[in-house]
Amino acid sequence: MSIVSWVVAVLLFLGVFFFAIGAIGILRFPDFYSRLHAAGKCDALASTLALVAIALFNVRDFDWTLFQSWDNLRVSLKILLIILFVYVATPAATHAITKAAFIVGIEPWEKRKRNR
Amino acid sequence: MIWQLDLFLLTLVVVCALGTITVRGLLSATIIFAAYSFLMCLLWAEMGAVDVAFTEAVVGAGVSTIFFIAALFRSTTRSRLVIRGVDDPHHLKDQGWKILPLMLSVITGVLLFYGMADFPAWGDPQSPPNVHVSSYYIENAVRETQVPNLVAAILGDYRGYDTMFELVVIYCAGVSVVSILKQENL
Amino acid sequence: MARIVTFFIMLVFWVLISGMFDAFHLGVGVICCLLVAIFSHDLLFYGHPDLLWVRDIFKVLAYFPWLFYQIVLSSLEITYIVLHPRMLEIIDPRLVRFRTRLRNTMARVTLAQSITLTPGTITVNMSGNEFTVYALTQKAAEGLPGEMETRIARALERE
Amino acid sequence: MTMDTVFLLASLGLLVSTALALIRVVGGPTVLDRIVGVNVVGAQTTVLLVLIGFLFGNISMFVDIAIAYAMLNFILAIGVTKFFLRRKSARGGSEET
Repeated sequence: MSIVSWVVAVLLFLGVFFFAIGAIGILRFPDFYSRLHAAGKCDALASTLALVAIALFNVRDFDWTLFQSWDNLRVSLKILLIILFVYVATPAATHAITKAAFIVGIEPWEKRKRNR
Repeated sequence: MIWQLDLFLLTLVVVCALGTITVRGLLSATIIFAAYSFLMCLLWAEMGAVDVAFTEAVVGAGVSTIFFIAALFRSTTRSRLVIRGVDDPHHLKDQGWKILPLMLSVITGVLLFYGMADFPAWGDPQSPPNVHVSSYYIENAVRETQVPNLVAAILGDYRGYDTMFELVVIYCAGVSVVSILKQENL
Repeated sequence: MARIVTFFIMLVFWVLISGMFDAFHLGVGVICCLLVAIFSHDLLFYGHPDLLWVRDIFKVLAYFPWLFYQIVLSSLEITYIVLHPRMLEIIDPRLVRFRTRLRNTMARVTLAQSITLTPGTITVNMSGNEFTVYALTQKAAEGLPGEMETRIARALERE
Repeated sequence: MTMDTVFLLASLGLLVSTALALIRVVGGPTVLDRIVGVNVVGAQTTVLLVLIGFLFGNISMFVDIAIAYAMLNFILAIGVTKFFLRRKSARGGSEET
């Protein structure tokens, strides 16, 4: 395997790892608000890593004389567009859900010592 | 088709479906149904039916979920109960087996399986659709319709009238749903 | 001016998405982009009728690498917390309120998004210049608004 | 080990985390928990679609679905929460909105 392949594989598995962390996080955290931490952040980073890996792999042997290569570059730019969208959308969605929970009145979990 | 992904996805879809029908609370069921649609779309994409996957993603996961939720919030005054995931207590009395519906669905299922015996085998190259219809479409669709996508060519050109009136029906349904949901103080 | 720039951005977007380069598809693209540019150029350059935003783009681009660094940090922190066997002893969630000195709407929204993306904090509410932030640990709560506000002020505020 | 194996392993790993997130979707105590779970499932599925596109060797087609998918994931969360907010304002909520 060439060096690009190694980089792609490492980035991809890092992305999968962070996705797994996010999933475990929303299972383990004690209350709703802290689950959002795991969901929002790990997902944004993991999507970035995995999609960058795929975009990189798509243009691995770029040759500017071939039309096919330019088409691959276009597809890679589309993948990067997904990343951009994820970065705008994920915090907004997280914020919207948090606000809804706040208004509905779900109580945040707190440490026992603070409940006097 | 990649059988490892196939098996795994099917398991997840079945889990989602069971969750949808067993969970208490309509809003929860709607949300789980959205997850079901997402996974179903993935399954179709994984089997190569990209068009169906696209439709499922847009209609199943997007529009229908929003409509379900809109209908729920317009039609109940016990939103707090719904939000907490608790349903109306009167519904709980009706739990338990219903003999008549059970027998009806079992009989229908048996009849359907009986009818399936007459089908040609899966992917049989000698079956009538594969011999006559498909090959005609595959050979002539691009030349006759100028549409690069075969499924879109069949739906939009060869079955144009069918699709058109189907769209009229869907449009009427959409208009009526919107007009019902627009009424305040329902 | 904003209309023309919107038109070209939309056209680049169209070519990127469609990938068809014959006359018909490009023509349809040009018509669509023209319509969008005429009717809704004010959505893309919200509150920037002039061309001053060209200068700002580079400042905003300079802000992104720092933001990505913060996101990596926050994910690592979450990873540590999630995988810690006695997780409940580490976390100490609390609500924090503070006032920002950013006046620009765009800058405030960017601050809210960035807070959500960075270590241990989520923006719950933003009304006027008052932010309500939910922090996962005490350390994260004390670090607000901190360096981020300064950097956003440098990138997006115009005095 | 070819790149196809790498992609297959990565998608299987992604599916495992999807299964973990589904536990929260099916068993979550409140509706909002389920929405968070669906969001996570959606983000994972977006990446998974692109990966499957590579396994099929026809990525340009699958990227389009992935874009639509990412947008739908966002619209779903916004749409669901919007009804919570509107419900509150319809009852004349006194809290800041």
